[in-house]
Parts: sequence; structure tokens; C-alpha cells
Amino acid sequence: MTTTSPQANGSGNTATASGGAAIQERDRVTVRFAGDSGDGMQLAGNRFADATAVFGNDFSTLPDFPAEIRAPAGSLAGVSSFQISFSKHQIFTPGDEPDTLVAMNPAALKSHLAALTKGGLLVVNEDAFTSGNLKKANYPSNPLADGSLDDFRIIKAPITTAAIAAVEDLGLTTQNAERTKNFFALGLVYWLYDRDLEPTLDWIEQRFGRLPNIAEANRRALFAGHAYGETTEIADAHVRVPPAVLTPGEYRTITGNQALVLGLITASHLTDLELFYGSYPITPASDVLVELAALREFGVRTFQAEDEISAIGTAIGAAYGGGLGVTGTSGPGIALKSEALNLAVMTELPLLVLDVQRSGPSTGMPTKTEQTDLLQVMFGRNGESPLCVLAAKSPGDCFYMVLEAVRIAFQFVTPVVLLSDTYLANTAEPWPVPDINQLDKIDVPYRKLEHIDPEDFQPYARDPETLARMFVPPGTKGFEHRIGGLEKSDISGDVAYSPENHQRMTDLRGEKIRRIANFMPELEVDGPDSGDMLVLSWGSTYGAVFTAVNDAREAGHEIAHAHLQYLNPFPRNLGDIVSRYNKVLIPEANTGQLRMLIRANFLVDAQGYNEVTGQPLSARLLTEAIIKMASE
Amino acid sequence: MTTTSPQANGSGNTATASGGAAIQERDRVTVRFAGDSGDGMQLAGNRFADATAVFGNDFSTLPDFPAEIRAPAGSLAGVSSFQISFSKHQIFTPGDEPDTLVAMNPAALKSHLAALTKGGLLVVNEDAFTSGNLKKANYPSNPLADGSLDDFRIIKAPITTAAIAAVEDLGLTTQNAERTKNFFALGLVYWLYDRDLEPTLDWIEQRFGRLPNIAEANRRALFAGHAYGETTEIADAHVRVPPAVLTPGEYRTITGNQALVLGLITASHLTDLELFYGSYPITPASDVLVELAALREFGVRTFQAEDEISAIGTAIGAAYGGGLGVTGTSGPGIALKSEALNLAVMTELPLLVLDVQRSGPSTGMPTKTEQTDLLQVMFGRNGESPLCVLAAKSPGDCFYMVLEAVRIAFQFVTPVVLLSDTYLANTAEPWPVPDINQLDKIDVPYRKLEHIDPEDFQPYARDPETLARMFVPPGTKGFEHRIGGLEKSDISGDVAYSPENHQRMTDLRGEKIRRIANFMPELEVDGPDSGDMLVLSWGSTYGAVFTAVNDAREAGHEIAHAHLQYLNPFPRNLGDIVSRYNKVLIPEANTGQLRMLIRANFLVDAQGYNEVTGQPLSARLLTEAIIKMASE
Amino acid sequence: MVLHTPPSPELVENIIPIADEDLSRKDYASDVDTRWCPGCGDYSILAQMQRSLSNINVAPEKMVFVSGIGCSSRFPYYMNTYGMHSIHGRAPTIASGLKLSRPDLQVFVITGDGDALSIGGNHLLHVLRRNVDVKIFLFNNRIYGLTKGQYSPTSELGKVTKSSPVGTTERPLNPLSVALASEATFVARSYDTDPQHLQTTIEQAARHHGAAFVEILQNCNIFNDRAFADYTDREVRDERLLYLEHGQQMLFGENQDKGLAVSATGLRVVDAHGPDAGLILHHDATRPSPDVHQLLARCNYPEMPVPMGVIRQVTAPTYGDYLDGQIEVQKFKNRHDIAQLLKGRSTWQVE
Amino acid sequence: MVLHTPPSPELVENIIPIADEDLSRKDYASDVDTRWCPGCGDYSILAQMQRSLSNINVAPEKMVFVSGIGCSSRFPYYMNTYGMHSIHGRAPTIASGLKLSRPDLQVFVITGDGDALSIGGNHLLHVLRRNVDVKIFLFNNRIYGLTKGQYSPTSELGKVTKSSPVGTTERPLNPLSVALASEATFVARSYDTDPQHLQTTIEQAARHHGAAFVEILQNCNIFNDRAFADYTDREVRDERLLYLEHGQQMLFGENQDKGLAVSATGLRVVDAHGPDAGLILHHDATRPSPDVHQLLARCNYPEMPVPMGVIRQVTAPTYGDYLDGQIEVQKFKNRHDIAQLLKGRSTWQVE
Ligand SMILES: Cc1ncc(C[n+]2csc(CCOP(=O)(O)OP(=O)(O)O)c2C)c(N)n1
Ligand SMILES: Cc1ncc(C[n+]2csc(CCOP(=O)(O)OP(=O)(O)O)c2C)c(N)n1
Ligand code: SF4
Ligand code: SF4
Ligand SMILES: [Mg+2]
Ligand SMILES: [Mg+2]
Repeated sequence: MTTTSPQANGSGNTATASGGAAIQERDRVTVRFAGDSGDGMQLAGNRFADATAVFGNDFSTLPDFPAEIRAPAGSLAGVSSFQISFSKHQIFTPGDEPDTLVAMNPAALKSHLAALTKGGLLVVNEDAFTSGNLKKANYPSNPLADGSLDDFRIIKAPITTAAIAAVEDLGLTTQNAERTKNFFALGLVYWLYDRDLEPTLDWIEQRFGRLPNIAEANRRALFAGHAYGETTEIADAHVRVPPAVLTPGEYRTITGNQALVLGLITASHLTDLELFYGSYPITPASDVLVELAALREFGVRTFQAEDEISAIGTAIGAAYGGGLGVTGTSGPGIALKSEALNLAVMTELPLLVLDVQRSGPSTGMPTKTEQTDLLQVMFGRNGESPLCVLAAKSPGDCFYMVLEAVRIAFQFVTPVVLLSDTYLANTAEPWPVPDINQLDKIDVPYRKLEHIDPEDFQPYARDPETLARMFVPPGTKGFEHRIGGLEKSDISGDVAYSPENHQRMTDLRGEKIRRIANFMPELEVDGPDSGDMLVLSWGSTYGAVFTAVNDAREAGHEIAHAHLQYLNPFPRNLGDIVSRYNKVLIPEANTGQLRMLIRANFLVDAQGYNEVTGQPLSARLLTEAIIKMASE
Repeated sequence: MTTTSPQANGSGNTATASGGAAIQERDRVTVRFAGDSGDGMQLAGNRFADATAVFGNDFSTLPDFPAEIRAPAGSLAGVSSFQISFSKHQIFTPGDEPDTLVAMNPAALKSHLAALTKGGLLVVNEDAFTSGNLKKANYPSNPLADGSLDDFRIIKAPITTAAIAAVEDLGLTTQNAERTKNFFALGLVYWLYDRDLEPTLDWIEQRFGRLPNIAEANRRALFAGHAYGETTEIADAHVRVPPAVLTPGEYRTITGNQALVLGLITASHLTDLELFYGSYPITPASDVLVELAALREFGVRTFQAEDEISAIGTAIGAAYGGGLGVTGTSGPGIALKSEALNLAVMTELPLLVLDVQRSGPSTGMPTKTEQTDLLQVMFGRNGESPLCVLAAKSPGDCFYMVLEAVRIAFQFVTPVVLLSDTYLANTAEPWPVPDINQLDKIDVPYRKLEHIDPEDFQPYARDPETLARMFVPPGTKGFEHRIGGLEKSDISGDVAYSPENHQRMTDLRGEKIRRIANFMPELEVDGPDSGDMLVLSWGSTYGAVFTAVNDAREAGHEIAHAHLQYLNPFPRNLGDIVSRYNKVLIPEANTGQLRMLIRANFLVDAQGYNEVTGQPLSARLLTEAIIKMASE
Repeated sequence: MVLHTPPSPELVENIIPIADEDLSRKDYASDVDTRWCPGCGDYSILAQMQRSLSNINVAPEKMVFVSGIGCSSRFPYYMNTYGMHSIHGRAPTIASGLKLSRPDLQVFVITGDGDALSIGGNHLLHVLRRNVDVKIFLFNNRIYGLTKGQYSPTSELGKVTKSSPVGTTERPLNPLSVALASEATFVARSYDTDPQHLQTTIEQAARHHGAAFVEILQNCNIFNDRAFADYTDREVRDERLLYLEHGQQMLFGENQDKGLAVSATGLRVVDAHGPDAGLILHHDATRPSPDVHQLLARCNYPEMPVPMGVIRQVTAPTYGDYLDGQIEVQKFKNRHDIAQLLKGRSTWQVE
Repeated sequence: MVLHTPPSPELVENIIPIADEDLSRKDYASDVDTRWCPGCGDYSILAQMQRSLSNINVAPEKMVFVSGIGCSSRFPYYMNTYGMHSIHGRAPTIASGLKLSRPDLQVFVITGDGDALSIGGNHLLHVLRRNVDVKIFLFNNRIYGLTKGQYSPTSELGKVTKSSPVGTTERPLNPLSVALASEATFVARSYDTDPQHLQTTIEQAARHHGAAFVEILQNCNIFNDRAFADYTDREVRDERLLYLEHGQQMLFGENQDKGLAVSATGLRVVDAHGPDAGLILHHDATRPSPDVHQLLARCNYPEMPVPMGVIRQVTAPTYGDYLDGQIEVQKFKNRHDIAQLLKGRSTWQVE
């Protein structure tokens, strides 16, 4: 399904919408839907995102699930939320504080009110504010009645009863009737932000086509909510965010995990190798396995292993067989894979490891985000065990970083770790659909080696430029040889214990990874080339840091920003760049992992801005920190 | 068995020994025994070390085994060696190049000749230089005949035939008769270095008492070798190294692994807790398991687990139960344990992890040494997961560092990793036997907690000074509570997902480990307090670095030396110390792991001296490097 | 050389720590809100566990629940005892270390089909083989609940799940077979919707001296609803389940009109009133050889009735019995003098 | 929902890649020096493996040996084929990934009793359950050879080893029982000192379509000498071993004068010339139910003769058959258009 979105066409401050009420025009708005896990907030949020995409805004979303396990209905632990920020400009984060909060029950209100901007709009389902629910949310008195919400503009809507009323004559069970309340809320919010109902109606038809009663109920609830909006008395609740001026082209919505999946399928196509994905389910990486499993038609072999060790073992087997061997997991799984990953380092095999980081240590907070695996993937193996580490910076970038990781893995015959995280995995943004025919093929060097004279074959002889070893998978006559985890003799690959050889091989393994930098883009700096202050970031914080740097610039500070997608090796010019500024600030969602590497490598007194909260960095707080440091 | 060794009594340059030949006197001598794995070189070396201990020299030994698996007899891969250095002064390394090499076959000669000092003494078993053996050692011609050994002083002894002849009438099988050849060689070397035969004769009696024929054969071979020495024609082959002036007291010989075992038993005594040691066999840590298993009478529970994960799991269970829970392994095992170790970090349990490092990556060179697990134990876990890391500096120090590790684990209720390595594990040195009654008891804080009012108990409430949590093991009425790997609420320990709490707990876990520094000795500097150059070392390189620094000092350079036993946290004064010198050199048997931490923490331009050869650092090469840097 | 140091008899007894006062089900319930989906089979298992413990009157401070990760593994939080919610698959190892170093504690392991048979399969095998005195309760819902619906090692071949959209490609394990091949001394099965049978089974496991393995069929109404309904539904139970009782004939059917007999190739169903009635087996859970137990373990619906209850319970010294016995014997035989140990085989004096 | 997509027949065939020219044993030997102790049973196994491959005339470039760590796991170095000496216990996982992505290769796993049953127990279980088409050869010497003599999961209870100076405290696993409980489709046993039987067994395993498990009793003359001598010594073999042949009666004894029959409680020995001779079983390796195979697996010396040969061999689609079948079917049913995939469910145009 392809639709065409209108282009941004000038801007006025008010306009008149179909409903006849005055519409405020705004540059950017952030809305958060919050309710019980059973209230369908993720669904509502995703529908809103689709409608917003079709409308033509740039946008970014942030789903926030409760812990994996179901919590009791109405409890604080059971609150699920979905935030979306949309704008007439390009945006890079799902926003810090929402302008509008939809709270489907007291627990949702309690958990999320603190985030709402002062004077923001609060839409509450007053039906849910029963004494039982208030108690579950630890409210001593009803906040709708005790004046504690006076700082906000409130729409108290009887969402449950109105939704039930709207579907009354369809003969649904009470439970099913009540379930339509998210569509009622959605309809109301669509009115508030002048979204078109069409995309959602289409979706309802597609999804519930086979259950016409349910489809009809959802439609009715949506219309009823929309109609309810027109009756609202809040003066400036009707708002329009004009479409954004985006690079022309065909767009879709994408999350980081979806982009990983598409990247893998595309890499399989570009290498002309079948994809083998060995994985063991773990939040937030499981969906990569789940989505790939549904793509057998692309020759994808998914293997749900008995554990993470087996998962990487099978991927190593596939890589050894000459295929595109990939394994994916999250932090605890990386810990388990580390011994086998070391085998891939020693045997020098082209292996891709996806690490969708989550909050730790140990089981930690499985559904929350964090950038705390960088040092683990760098150093979490016995012996000197260098490998290549990349990190994606946005949901859509996950796609391109997979291609880059696969290119490096084959060109250098090395394992590569690609870091994503919970935030990237789940957040959605508009993404220009790439043209598969415009993407460069990925070279698979062993295809050429298989045709050389077997006499010239030595499994640990190396390409003089890349130091990639002569990797030839089984099956080729005359090239029979054995590899393994014991130290190998330079060139021949035989088992070797000599001190000199071990030193040489240690050096070669290190140098090979360093040489990747010769085949990587240099780091680009956004902003002044040198001067007072550089903000250096990596991974999923890109959006927040970009936003914060821009905000600080608008506050009058001249600040440079550079963002690392290559963590090991570093870009060739990184040392040069960090030495050109008086101050270097490294914001990270950890206690300073990149900072340690930068300080050790370049001896610059880089400072950290560190949040370890399980949440993506707050652009607002970071802006303050940047301004403070810039002003010092 | 306790004997008394004579004290050093002056020194002359020659003396007259019983044999009547002129005895050279020397300060220090290094001897290396090398032969086939089946030749009993480790046994011969160990007997020599015992005799040397009794004689009163200071000494240090270095066994070097072939890979774990048997290699074909006579092959290069099958060569096993044992080096011992002994001196009238205190010494700290087993010596770089031997003064004397005993080569039992061509392969041994081939592998070890390069190490022998120019003009050194070579004792060869000429019987073994058959054309078959020469071929296995890749010798195109017989080195005993082709003049290639002209740079050395040679004793060609028919060791095999002479040994067989000596035991002729005992009715042994040829194989058993031939097996006595190591005692013949030993007897010869005893004569060369004027060692007493008594301790070895005692040992033979003890060991082979039940096989009188074998005992007698070994005795005869020993005497025959000794007698053979008297006939030697090499002028200055008869050498005496006077006894060393050591601190008075009772001494024994100890290896690092033995010291770990004694440390654990002693810690069990000092905490008054039963020792539980969960482990999976792995070179070079297996012997700790094996030796502890033989000490059931001390209440030791060894548990040979099905793998390393189970091993640490059981140790965590024992620690959770309030016992002395310990697990031990080497690098690949640490990789496997990392996920569970993280559980111990999150649950904050007093756990001791022994890591006897070996050469990596992957299976690497299992019998060789390396210091390459430092960053793995620091960072090889998902999430921010700080724990305490210590490293022993000498075989005997392993004992004291176990006590220190256990003290910290209980005081701070935290996992502690103690690093040793293959070199420390196997090398032997004289060790003053500690008086068990002079060792401080180790406090077990939960013993006091169990008596408080249960109302006052909160599992994650903390001691204000150490930040240790209120750990109470199961069994105490009124304190029932649950812990686990999910993030915990500050104080209550309940499961918690709030961003603020996660930040607070992350900070608390970090701060707790940092506070250990307040309960640790400051780092001492040997040499000038500030100035041109500091050499900073850690772990098993202590002896080599100490020796090299002294040698450099003797060459006229004023150099300071500091050695770290505490790697995380660092001693409080470390930053101050490293900033007081113009140059900092960090020698390591890795590619610069401590160096990275020092540079990152203190922004000093520390340089590295790095060898990754599977061998202990060479004091000679290091001396050169120090002098070079000092002269720059 | 094979040494047999049979542990002294007083070590080989099963001692359950009993509370001083009379405790009710509620005393075993913690005040943490249960967090399972409404309708989940785990609720019933929790209730029966609390009832069983109160039936025995176990001292709560001596009870430790160790679990891995999964919906089922949240269990310890809801018990007012000691407990550890550990990491995925490793509960048997933690439980082993705990029990061996603290024989006074009663240690229960709670695990799921993924936790115990996928990532934790090896630890399960070895804890049973070693006969460490811990009781293992495997909540088998034939699915990964917590990670939202991927297949597990007990999911049927061809089953459509989140991670097998066109059906799985692997054959399931039979947990009882695996336990028997692991040389388990106690093997039983029960299910969530028969409270009385479940309570009895839990109590029998608790009273067993040695490692006990109990498979509990558990409905996950969200991701694998009615997985066992074909034979556990109230209406069909009598016909399709075989309730085993040690010493009793293996009879089933609404009127106990069918029974199991041995054939040359395994077990077969015979008419309890027919000519072969005499061949119907008596259940002997205590038979040392696990042969017949293996045959029972493999009885599956629809060909055969599904056995419930204690399939095997044999007496053998536990790992702890042997270990404690060795310590006792060695203490008796050898000096345990640390000063002497520190000196080692020989010392010398420097003066 | 359970979907059965039976793989198309041409996928379910066992195809061994055959060499163009006639190869002798030597062609399968690499030029690396073997590094086992003189007298080690591994030498014979190596020789028989080379002979078996030359009997089949496998194409060496299509053969891959994957091993773990242990003395036995050095095996691949000595074969002039492709090979990986991987890490401890994980060979089945690497072999699985290799075979599933490269169905054209013949993949053999070489492992030891520690490698396969201690650290690697879970992978063994799952590779067999999944019926991945790899052949697993477990060299059982009941000891850890490479690490110099600690006990293994097959060491006898009470055995004195380096790590059990006063005897072990744990009961051994029976590798065949474990393999059967893992739903293996091919289970066999042979031993190092019967070259002919070993060769035949290796060949039978190689020709099996699906996961094959072969336990090879192997003498470690250094750390556990004569572990199997009680029944494998030439003088006693005939009396104490039961050589199984599919379709043949289970007879043993110097004059084939004894046989095995089913009793109500398992198997028993009967006189082949006595009154119960008619009850002597015919060996049916292909019986779908593993019941009788389990009984055989548990026959142990001295009570019973020790079975050798193929205990079980049943036909079933492999994991790869199913997987490849799904790919084929889905390719047929769905568009595999990457451009379309990249677009996802819906797109919009910005102009
Ligand atoms: C090392 C690791 N890998 C993966 C996970 C993710 N994970 C958590 S529970 C689970 C499986 C749960 O299934 P089961 O054991 O059957 O329990 P259930 O939820 O069905 O009760 C998985 C894969 C994890 N927590 N840790
Ligand atoms: C992760 C890991 N743990 C431990 C070891 C040490 N290790 C090597 S082989 C082995 C056991 C070997 O026993 P087995 O599998 O029976 O083989 P065998 O040597 O008897 O042939 C052990 C424990 C290792 N290499 N890697
Ligand atoms: S997902 Fe299934 S097993 Fe988990 S709590 Fe819900 S119903 Fe129970
Ligand atoms: S130790 Fe044993 S198994 Fe290993 S090579 Fe020697 S005899 Fe063979
Ligand atoms: Mg489950
Ligand atoms: Mg073995």
C-alpha cells in the first residue's frame, strides 16, 4: 500500500478545520499514550504513528513496556506507554516531555504525570478512576477531584462507557466491547491533532476483515472518539502540525529490529549467500529471530538453539561452511557467547554478532535500554582477542550497519559485533526505502581463492593489504585442512607453541583489526572544525545528542558534534579530531565506557555525561549539561 | 621433615671439595633440564630444587610442559623442561638464560640450545643421538659431531647406557632400567653444583619404599651419575653457590597453586566457615581442585562440576548459604562464568573467583603463561558490573592474596576475582611458613546481623562506611526474603524498574567497590619518590620487573618501581604516584591492559613493554628496555 | 580402583525441618503481588505448593526456593521463605551448592520447560545423576511464556509458534524419559488442575531423600492454551489418565475397566475384565531398574493413557551423604592440623 | 496449531559424497604426527575410521570432522579432510550449523565422555533430538585424559582418580540411555580392540540418514587402563558381549548358547537350548518405540552381556529435511521479492 503525503505548504498560526473550531498550528508536538498492559496502548500508538506518517510529518516513537511478565490489571507495574513526537521539521528523538498525555487509568496517570509539560493537555478516562483502581495506583484521593491536576488542561472523557455505548448493538461480549476503548481514545486524539482516519480504517479492515463484528466495533469506537473531540471545550486543544519537508522519495515506518532483519536479508542478497541465523530468544533481540523465521522464502535458515552458546556455535558452523553466519542476542547472551566468539577470533571466520543491548547487570531490567555492552564486546574474552565493533545510530541505520558489518566480516575474515539497543529496537521512524539495485554487492573473497592452485593455498597466509587470511570453506578439493582454537602457526595454520610465533600471531590479529580503519570512512564533524567544545557520541544516543547540540547552539554556543558508528577500530582521524577542542564531552547511557577508551587512546581529558536509568538520554537535560560545560 | 641449612659463611673464589677438584664459587647459577616428556625432567628438577632448598640457596624454578597431550617420543613437540635458578642472594626470577643445559635427547637440544649462555655448560645424553632421534628433531647432521656446539663447554655422557649398567643386576625390565636415567643425570648435576645427595635419597625412600627394587635402582643411578661427575674433564665445571642470607625461620618450597590451596584452607580456618570449591578441570587451574579434593579432613567440599557455569553456580549457592564459596578456573572458564558472575554482582554475594590465567585467545596455548584476563574480569559482563580484582605477585603471595580476597569479599559483600597465572601456578620458591596463630581472623559480618531484630532487617540496606548490604543467609527465622538477578530497589531489595532507582543502584554498586580502597594499603614505591622514571607492574611479572629495575639501577639509572596487587579499585595514592614521574613504563605479558586503565584514569602517557609469547617476561630484555627509556 | 565408603546410616535420612508452631497456607505466602496472566496455571501450582508446605508444616526459614528465568521462575517471590530468582537454566547448580554446603536447608527448584530442558538441560541431567537432595518442579507449558510465545523443547513437532510460523522442525523431548536416563531416584508427574493430586505429589517429592523430579503440566492460556486439555479436561481425565499408586494395579478408565500389561515390545492396554486381566501390572515405583519406569514414561495420548503420580522412587545415598561421609571418615583417619598442612612435606630452617 | 509439512521425498535421502578415484586408507591420513600416548585406544579408532571411509570411498573434500577438546578431540588433525578442533563440548553446535547450511557435506563429530556428557551434555541431547544429519562418535574412556586423569560422567561411583582421591560421590551416566532419551534415530556401540566390528559400525553410522550416535569404548592406558577389559578382552568377549544384528536372534556365548528374552520386569538371559529358547528375542533396530532399545542399553556386565552393534536405527526426516522443505514450500507459496520486502506493509511518497 502506497499513499502520497501532501508537502508542507507554508505556515500560518491558525487555520480552520472541518470541525469548525479554531486550529492552532505548531512546529512539533509530543503525545504519550499510557494505560494498562491490557488497554492496547502499543496498538493505538502504532496506529497514530501510521496516520502521522501518511500525513507527512517527520516523527519518532518510543514504546515503553512493563517488565516481560504480566502485572495485575490496574497496577503500577502493569502500565504500558507509547510516546510519539511529530514535527514539521526533521526530528531525531521521540521527545522528552509530552505535550499531551492520554491516561487510561489511575496507574497510568501516576506513572506518567511527572513527565507532562506544565500546562500540557491531559486526556483521562474518567471511568477508570474507581476506588479500586485508585488504590492499586496508591492514590489516597481521586486526583480528578482533589485539585492536584490544576496545573494542566484536562479532558475528562468517559472513554470506557462511551466506547461500550458506541458498539452496543453489535452483540459483543462486555469484554470485547470494552476492548474498543483504545480506538475511542485514538479517535479523540486524531481529532485533537487533525489526523486523517483513513489509514486506520484501512488497517482495521485488513486486520479484522475476517471478524466483521470486531472490525465494525473498532470503527465505531474510532468515529465516536473523533466526534467526542469536536465537543471538547478546551480552547486550544485543536492543533495542527504541518507536514515536514523531507527528502522526496518513498518512505516507510521502521524500527531498529525490523531494520536488522531487512539488513540481513539484503546482505544475503548482496553477498549471494544464504543466511543462517542461530539465536536463542531473549528480550529485546527475540523479534529478529521471530521475524526472520517468517521469511523462509528468502532462503533464510533460522535456528532456535537450545541456548546462546549453541546459537553462536551454529552460526560459527555456518560461517565456516562459507555461508552468512549470524547470531543475535542481548547482553546476558553475549556473556554466554564469549568463549565461542573467541574461537571465531582464533579461527578468523567471518561471523556477524548482533547485540541488542539491554539494561544490566545480570537480568537487570530486561525491557529497558542501555549502552553498557561496549566494553564487554571489546574485552570480554580470554587472551588478546581483538575484533571489529560497530554501532547503529538510529532505527534505519541498523539496516546500513548490518551491510557494513557483513562487508567487513568478509573482507577481513573476522567476527564483527554490531551493537543496537532496546531503544533502537523498538523505536520507529520514517525511513526512505532503499533501492535494492543501488546497493553495492558485497565481495566474498573465498570465491576467488577456490580457483587458485591448491599448491598456493595456506590457510593462514594473508592478504598483504587487509591481512585477511586465506579462508576457504570445506568442499573444495585439494584445499583440505584443519583449523581450531589452539594457537596457529603463521601462514601454515598448523598448531604451534613457539614464543615467537605466538607474539607474531598476536600482533597480526591486532594489526588486522586496526587495518579495517583504512577501509572505513573518516569521522565527520558537524559544526566547527576545532575550537572550544566537541560532543562525541556513539550508538543510539545520536538523536538525543544531535538535538541537544542544536538546542545548545540555538542558545548561542558554538559546539561541534561527532558521532561514532565504528568503535573498533576507531576512524583514522579520531585522535586528531578530539585533540582539536578545548573540551570534549561524551554523553553515554552507561558510566563512561567510550570515555575510557578515548581517554586511554588519546589522553584527552574527555568528560562524561552519563545516565544509567534504563531510559534513553533526555535531550533536555543533556542540553543543560552541554551549555553548562560550554559556559565554564 | 625439617632440616637445618648452613648459613652463608663468607666467600672465596675457589675451595676444595671432597672430590678433590677445584671448586669455582659463584653468586648465582641457572640450570635447565630438558628432555622428552617421558624422561622425568620435572621430577629431576623438583629433586634438584629440594636439594637446593636444603642447601640454603634462594631459588626459583620454571617448569615448561609441552601441550597437554602426549607428543611422540623424541619429537620436538614432546620436549619438557625445568629450569632452576639459585643464588647466594635473594632472587625473584628463575633466570633468563641458563648457565647449564642438560639435554637428554636431540629434540631437547634443538629446542633449548638457543637459550644457553654463550660459553655455557652443555650436558648431553650422547646415547640418545641416534639417527632416528636426530631426524625427529630435524637435525640434518649430528650436532655432537659437526662442530656446531663449539661455542659451548660440553659433557657428553652415555647417560642411558651408564644408568642401565648401574642397575644391571637388579633384574629390572629394560624399560624400567632405562627410566633411571634421570637420576643418573641428576647425580651428575649434583656433583657439578656440589649438592648434597641426602634429601634425594630420603625422598626415594619415601616415594619408592614399597618398591625396594625401583628405589635401589634410582639410588644406584644417582650415585653413578655423581661418580661420573668426578671424572669430568671440563676444568671449571665444579661450581659452588654459597647459601643465601635469608630471614631466619622455617621455610618450605611452594608453588602458586599450592599457595592458593593453603590460602583457601587457611581462609576457611580464619573465617570459621566451611570451604566449598566448585570447579571444572582446566589447565593450569585443575591442580587446585585436585589438591583440595585430598583435604576432606579440613571439611573441604570440592565439587567437580559438569562445566564452568555449574562450577560458579554451585559456588554462588554456597556463598548464598553463608559459606566460603569459591570457584577457580582459567581464561576460557572465566568467559563461561561471566553471566553467572554477574548474578553474584547483582545479588551482592561474597564470592571468590580464582583465575589462573593462561595463553589465549580461545584454547590458545593451554600450558603457557600470560596476563591477558585483566580486562576480561574487569569488563566481561553485560551492564555496569563492577567487582574487586586482585593479583598475586609471587607463588607465596598467592597465599596472602587469597586471605585478602576473602576478607574483602565478606567485608564488602561482593565477588572478588583473584588473578594468578600459569607461571605462578607452576613456579616454585622457598617460602617462610606462616604461623597460623599470627594470622588475623577474618570477620563474617552476617554473624552479627542474624542477632538483630528482624524488623530492622532490609536486605539492601547498607553499612554507611563500606556500603556492604545487609546479607543474611537462609536459615534465620524472621529474615525470610528473596533476591535475584533483576534490578533491586534500594534498601528493600524488591524488584524495581524505576529510572531513578536504577541510577542510584548503579552508583551504589560502583561506589561500594571504590570504597574498598579506603580499607586497603596504599601503594608503596621502591626507589625515588618522584623523578624521571617509574616502572609500574602487576601480577606475576613482579620478579622479572624487580630484577630488571635493579639491574638498570646498577647500570646507573635512578628508577622507581611500584607493583600493584590491587587492580580494582586502585590504591588511593596511585594517581598521585604516576603523576610524579616524567616517564611511566608498564611492562606486561599482554598488549597493554593495565596501561589502558592507567592512561584512562590518570591521563599519563604511560608506555608499555609488552611480550605476548606464552613465556614469563625476560628480565634481561626488560632491563634493556628500561635503560633505553631511562636514557631517552 | 573403586572405593566404596557407604555413608553412615544417620547421614542417609530425610529430615524435613518442621516449624515450631502450626502454619497455614497463608503463612507461606509472601506479600508480593503475583504477576501472572489471569487464568495462568501457575496460580494453582502456587496455591498447592503453599498448601503442601503447610500440610507438612515445614519451617519457612529453612526453605529455599531457587528458580531460573521464565514466568514459572517468578515463583520464589510469592513464597514467604528464602529464595533466589537466579539466571536462565542454572537453578540446579545454585541449588546444588546451597544444599551441599547447608544440609540443614530444604531446597526446592522451580523451573520451566525452556529453563530446565533447553538452556538448562545439562544441569538437570547432572543434578539428577548426582542425586543431590533437591526437589525440582518443572512447570511444563510446552512454550516459552516469558519471552512471549516461542516454541520450547517440549513443543510438538510442526507446532506453529512465534518463532515457527510454518511449524517447528524438531521433535520434542519427554521430560520423564530424560529424568530417568539421568538416573533420577524420584520421578513423578502431576498437573495444575488437579489440586489434590498435585498436593500429594509435592508432598511425596518433599519427603523423598535425594533428588526428586516432578513434571507439572501447566496451562499457559496466553501462548499455548489447552495444551494438555485432551487428557486433563475434567470430562476425559478418567479415560485418558493413569493414576499410578505404588503397589496398586495399573488400572484406568471411568470404571477402572482397563489396565496396562507388558508385551514383548513394551506396554499394552488390556481389558480389566477380559482374559488378560491377570497380566495387568502392579506398579512398583521402588524397583531398582528403571526399565518399566521408562516404558511408563513413554506412554502418550492418544495411543496410551497418560501416567500421573510417582513413577519411580528408589532409595540411594545422596551426593551429600557420600560427601559428608568422606569428610567424617577423613577427619577420623587424618590429622587436620593446619599448622602441619602449611609446612607441607618438608621444611628447612634458616638460622 | 500443528502443521505437518512432510519434506518432499528427494530431500529425505542419504547421499554420501563419493570420491571420483579409488582411495585407500592412507589417502585419508593427514601428514601430522599423531600425538597420543603409545598404546592409547585412539590409534585403533583412527585406523578404523580411515579404513571405513576408504571402504565407502567418501570424497575427502566433502568430509568435515568437528571435535571439541580432549585427547580424542585431536582426531581431526590426523584426517586428510576438512576439520575443526573447536572448543570444549560445543562440537555438536558447530556441526549442526555447518550441516544445515551445507547439506552437501558429510559431517562427523568426534568427542570424549567429558566433552560430550559433561560440559557438552545439553548439546548432545539437542542435536540428537533434532535429528540433524551428523554422526557423533563418543570415545568413552571413562576419564578425562587430556587434563590428566580426573573422573568423568561415565566413571564408576567410588572410583579413585586425581580429583577423587577417596572415590567419586556420583553415579555414572549410561551414554546409550541418554542418547535414547534424546530421541536419537541411530544408536550404536563398538570398541577400540575389535577393528572389524568398529569399521562396520562406523560405516553403518555413516550410511544412516539423520543423527547417529556411536559410543566407542576406548582404553586410556595412562589414566584408566583396562577400564573395559572385563568384557572386551579377547578371552572373555564371546561370553560377555552380545553382538547385535538387526533381524537376528539375540544370542551370545562361545557357542551362541545363551540368549535374551523379555521378562515382566525387563530382559533376562535364557538358555538357547533350554525350554525358554523360543522366547529369545529377534533384534529389531528399526522398531519406532525405543522401549526394547532402552532395555538393551541398560544391559551391563556382570549381570548381563554387554551389547555391541546397532541398537536402534529408525527412519525419520532430519531437521534439515524439514527446514529445506519449508524453504521450498515458502518459496513456492510466497513472493521472495526483496524490493517488496524492503517496502514492508505500507509506504508513502514524499514529493
Ligand atoms: C541467558 C538468557 N537467555 C535468554 C533469556 C530469555 N528468556 C527468559 S525466560 C525464557 C524461556 C522461558 O520459558 P520457560 O522456561 O518454558 O518458562 P515459562 O515462561 O514458560 O514459564 C527465555 C528464553 C534469559 N533471560 N537469559
Ligand atoms: C571451557 C573449557 N573447560 C575445560 C577445559 C579443559 N579440558 C580439556 S579436555 C577436558 C576433558 C577431556 O575429557 P574427555 O572429553 O573425556 O576426553 P579425553 O581426553 O578423555 O579423550 C577438559 C576438562 C577446556 N579446554 N575448556
Ligand atoms: S504467559 Fe503463559 S505462562 Fe506466562 S504468566 Fe501468562 S499464561 Fe502464565
Ligand atoms: S591420556 Fe589416555 S586417552 Fe589421552 S592419549 Fe594418553 S592414553 Fe590416550
Ligand atoms: Mg514454558
Ligand atoms: Mg575421556
